[in-house]
Amino acid sequence: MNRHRILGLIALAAVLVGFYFGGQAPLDQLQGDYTRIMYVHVPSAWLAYLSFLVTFAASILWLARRKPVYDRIAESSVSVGVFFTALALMTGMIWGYPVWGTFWDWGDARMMTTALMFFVYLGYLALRRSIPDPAMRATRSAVLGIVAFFLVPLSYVSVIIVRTLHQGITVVRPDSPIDGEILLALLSNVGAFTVVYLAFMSVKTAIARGEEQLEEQSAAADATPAGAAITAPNLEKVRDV
Amino acid sequence: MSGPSFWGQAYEIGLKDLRVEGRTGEVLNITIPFGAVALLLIPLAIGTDRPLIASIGPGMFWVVTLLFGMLVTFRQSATESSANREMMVLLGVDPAAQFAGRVVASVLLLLVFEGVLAPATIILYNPDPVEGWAILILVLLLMAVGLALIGTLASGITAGLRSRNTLAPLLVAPLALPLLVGASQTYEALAQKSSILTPILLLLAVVLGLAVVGVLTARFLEEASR
Amino acid sequence: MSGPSFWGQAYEIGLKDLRVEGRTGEVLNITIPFGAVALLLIPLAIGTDRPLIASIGPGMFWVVTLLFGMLVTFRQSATESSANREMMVLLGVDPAAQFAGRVVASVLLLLVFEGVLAPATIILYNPDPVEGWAILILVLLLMAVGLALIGTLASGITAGLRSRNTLAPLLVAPLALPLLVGASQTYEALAQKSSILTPILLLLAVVLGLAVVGVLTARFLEEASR
Amino acid sequence: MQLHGVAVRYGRVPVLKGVELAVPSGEAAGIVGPNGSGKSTLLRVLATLLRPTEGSVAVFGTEMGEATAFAIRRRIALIGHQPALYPQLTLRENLAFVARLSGHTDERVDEMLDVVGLGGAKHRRAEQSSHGMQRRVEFARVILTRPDLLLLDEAHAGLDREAGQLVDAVVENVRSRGGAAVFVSHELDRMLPLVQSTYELTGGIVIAGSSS
Amino acid sequence: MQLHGVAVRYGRVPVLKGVELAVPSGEAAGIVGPNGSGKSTLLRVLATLLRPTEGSVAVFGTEMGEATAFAIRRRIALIGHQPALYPQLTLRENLAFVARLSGHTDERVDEMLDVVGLGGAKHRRAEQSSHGMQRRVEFARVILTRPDLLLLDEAHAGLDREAGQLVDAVVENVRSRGGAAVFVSHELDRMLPLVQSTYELTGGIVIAGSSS
Ligand code: HEM
Ligand SMILES: Nc1ncnc2c1ncn2[C@@H]1O[C@H](COP(=O)(O)OP(=O)(O)OP(=O)(O)O)[C@@H](O)[C@H]1O
Ligand SMILES: Nc1ncnc2c1ncn2[C@@H]1O[C@H](COP(=O)(O)OP(=O)(O)OP(=O)(O)O)[C@@H](O)[C@H]1O
Ligand SMILES: [Mg+2]
Ligand SMILES: [Mg+2]
Repeated sequence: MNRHRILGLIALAAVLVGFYFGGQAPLDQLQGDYTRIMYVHVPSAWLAYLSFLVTFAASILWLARRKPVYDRIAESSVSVGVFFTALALMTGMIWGYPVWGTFWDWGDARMMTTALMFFVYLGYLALRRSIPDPAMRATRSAVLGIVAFFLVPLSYVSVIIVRTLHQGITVVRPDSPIDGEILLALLSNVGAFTVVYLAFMSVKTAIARGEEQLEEQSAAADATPAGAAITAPNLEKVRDV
Repeated sequence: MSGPSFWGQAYEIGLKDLRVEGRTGEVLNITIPFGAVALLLIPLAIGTDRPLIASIGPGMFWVVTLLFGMLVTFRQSATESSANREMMVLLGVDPAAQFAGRVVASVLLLLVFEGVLAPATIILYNPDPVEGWAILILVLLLMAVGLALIGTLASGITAGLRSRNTLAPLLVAPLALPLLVGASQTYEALAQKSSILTPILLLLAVVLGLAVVGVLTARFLEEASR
Repeated sequence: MSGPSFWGQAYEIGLKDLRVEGRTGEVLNITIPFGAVALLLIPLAIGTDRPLIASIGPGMFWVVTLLFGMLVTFRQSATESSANREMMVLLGVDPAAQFAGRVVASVLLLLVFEGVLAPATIILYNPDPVEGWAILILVLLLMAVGLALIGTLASGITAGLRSRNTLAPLLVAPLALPLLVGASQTYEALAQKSSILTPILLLLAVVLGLAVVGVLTARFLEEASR
Repeated sequence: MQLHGVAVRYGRVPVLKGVELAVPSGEAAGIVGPNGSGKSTLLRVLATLLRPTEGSVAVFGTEMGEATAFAIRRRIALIGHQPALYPQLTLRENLAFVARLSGHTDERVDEMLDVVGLGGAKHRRAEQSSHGMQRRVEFARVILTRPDLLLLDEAHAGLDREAGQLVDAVVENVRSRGGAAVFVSHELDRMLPLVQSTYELTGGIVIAGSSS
Repeated sequence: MQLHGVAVRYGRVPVLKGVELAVPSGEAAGIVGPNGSGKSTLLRVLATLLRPTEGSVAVFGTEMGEATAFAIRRRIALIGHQPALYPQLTLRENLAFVARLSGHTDERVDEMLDVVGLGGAKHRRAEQSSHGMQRRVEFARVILTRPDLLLLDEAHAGLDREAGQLVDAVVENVRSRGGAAVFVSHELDRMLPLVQSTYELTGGIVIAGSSS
């Protein structure tokens, strides 16, 4: 069994454990079963943050060291981060409908910043697609990976800057009001999602490396240089036409 | 023959940008009227409800400044052909100085842009008056600097790509979100006479952060532009 | 060797435009997300008032379609260098056929653009529902055709000028005003269940008028573009 | 093809003044002159792309005016300083576009690309092709469309030694079909063997015309 | 100036392969080869503008790497297929921009424009100047900045007969200062008298090198 499959199985197991704790945790009186969405919503938001943090760090490392592995990590982490962001957005919207009576609220800074974070990193992927040269692609997207990152802390503190519907920062607070069992359920899901992240990353980076190697090989195999395709003109033909 | 200092280089670059702008007159003669037209169109599309229009006035001003201000900051990258960029590399121009020169030129143009559109908004939308002109001017300034920084960075990231014209705005709009939030929150706070500290600090932090990132990454972007 | 007919020429031009678009993917991959971002930003700048946002939703959709739809129609003129334009003249391509081909290509792209942004607006702004989907779709179609006509005309008028990128939007916005009015009036009328005849006729008249003007003036514009 | 008393001004700056020029069918004329003397401008006048401020232009025996220009243009081809290509399209797509608009088949396109030696590189985009490759496509276009009036602005530039002979062959071909060619070049030793008459342009005035 | 085993790929397509090239100080080398063989690409590698996929480049005795490129670039000049000018600025403004960035005075600018014969036209915008006038400004830039490594891509193209001699003069000047020049051209009879060695490039490979 290869490394990816093992990691995948561990991730699956961790998610099942997380769901078990999530199912066990006590419910909020007001929201009932809807509370359980939290165990997907909050970990995926946090993992999205983590993904983009990893991209941020890997981008700096690429600029400093120029090792292709950093570029692969940066790219893969964005792909995974975009997935988690989408998950956080979707679960948030599903949660919001019964709780606030709307899928989406304007002016809610948390939703806005999260949505825009999503768009910027989609832009990151679009940028990568539009640059064919590997070194150029890596460097430019590294700069974007650094610049875009400032939306992440902004998304986190946005609830402080603009007070609206979304829950304030509750978990990470010295006087955290969270019930022990809920905290356990939350943290076990965060742990499970982290393993999922690692599993995705190992597959994504392996794919990226494989693609690079394939590129190298086919470049080596493609022995005829560009210039060889151009031949002398056929002057006789010109006179004939 | 060692050439001018960092700021000397930045000055030459900025001056050149402004001179090209002077020849084409894009910002002054064209982007400004266009921004004004957009401000005019919005109430038409929404309807004639006077208080509604007054209440969305400031917000629309920020959105229009952001969307059309972007055009102002991109204008520069359009004037640089790849041959010109390569020439600057071989002249040994410090990429950070290039960045600085461009940003300063853009800031000046954006201030003119804002200086025309702000009164236009007041006339067209007739928003509820607020106290604190000095602070509003500070916000306008921070917005101009922030937009110039983001626009110049985005131009650098997308320089020379075929999809530049549309990819760059896509990157700028979300990145400019903190500016938009900071500016509109400051205005709200002024209107409600509550504390303006948080949004102003947000604006300042964003502007400073972008400036540092821009200067530090300029070299890499230049290298990757070929 | 006399070459293809009017519609044959138009077909080749339109196909070429769509193929260039396919290579760069500007509209589909980039302008659409940008339009979505603009739709997202506006409410944030305005504030949190839910009914207010629902009430401006349709208006914002038209404004965003207009402003970013323009980018779609201009994209094409950016791909034509002056050497290319001269070559087409010497190939004896009918300027009216060129115009028609461009417009058709733009309409197709604009319909995709609207097809994505309209549902996005409904999700994001949650406007009050109205009856009459068929009519709304007709309005979207007329809007696309009208915008494509105006944008192509404006590109023609400003072709090859250095200030094209900013001058063209300036021309389009006021020309598109009747479209904007027609579209938003139709929507209002649907919402209030009053007669939609006048605004629809307005839209139809504008589109037809523009088409005739475009075809008739194409030759003069081409001649003046050199 | 005949020019009579042609003058061109850009704004207030006169570029050409009282230019007289005549090229009979089946002949090629060369234009020489220092940089900035108005050679490219003159070619654009001949191509009906620029209307002279004064004077008259007659091509294929018809005086150029509003209406006549349209009918005649198809028979004129110009190769200028800048290649007329869409950077995003491949070389083949670029030529096929021209071909369809002038009523030729795609087979002819492939044939022409082989003729100019680009058969193996035709699926590269124009932006990924070298300067000389782009210039060769221009020649493929001219061979394909078989113009009766061929205008060449420094046609040899950018072409390698072998491809340079394309110029000779193309001019030859146009002349043999009874067409005319006008040729601007600074490379006299390559141009002179191809032309029957030369005009020297200095500061917008033809100062010498000679036929050989 | 030395290249060793240089290979360049654009994406997957190899353009240069195992190129070896050495130009001693005070000499000029010529590169010839058919269209699309990679000559312009090679010049961009020499100019440090393109990093080779493989192999090493040493200019002025220093191996090119991240950090060293910066120090060396000022001493390199490249004249490529496209002129490096801002179309909206006048010819004089264009040159003055370069001059100030490299620490020269405006008097030198006027002097250089006179040298290349544009003294009377220096207040025209680049977009209103002919092809050859734009190319001349490129030469004014090179004369002004006095590079130690001069890279010329079809330098004669577009220049009239008299201005063509600028090329000879500039190459001479660089060599006399102990610099080196690399010269790409299809016009052998104008290039060969100027160079001490020639390399023939075909399909990205140097197939022949000779010194005379
Ligand atoms: C589309 C709508 C939503 C988006 C984009 C969104 C986004 C986010 C993000 C990015 C976080 C992580 C930041 C943090 O931990 O503080 C978060 C946390 C959280 N969200 Fe949401 N959310 C949405 C809707 C909701 C709804 C409807 C609820 C419940 C009523 C909710 C409850 C929470 C809670 C309780 C946290 C954890 C807060 C903490 O402890 O810090 N969210 N959300
Ligand atoms: N971005 C690119 N992607 C793929 N191939 C490219 C790219 N740019 C250039 N090429 C190929 O590289 C080869 C070398 O190009 P280069 O411009 O160096 O040729 P050259 O020798 O200067 O030719 P010319 O004499 O025509 O100027 C060409 O065959 C070209 O098709
Ligand atoms: N738009 C314009 N406005 C003003 N003057 C112009 C404009 N375009 C060209 N000129 C001037 O017209 C003159 C002739 O230009 P043209 O391009 O015809 O020269 P040319 O003989 O082809 O030169 P070259 O050998 O350099 O190609 C030049 O002196 C140029 O400065
Ligand atoms: Mg010329
Ligand atoms: Mg070349």
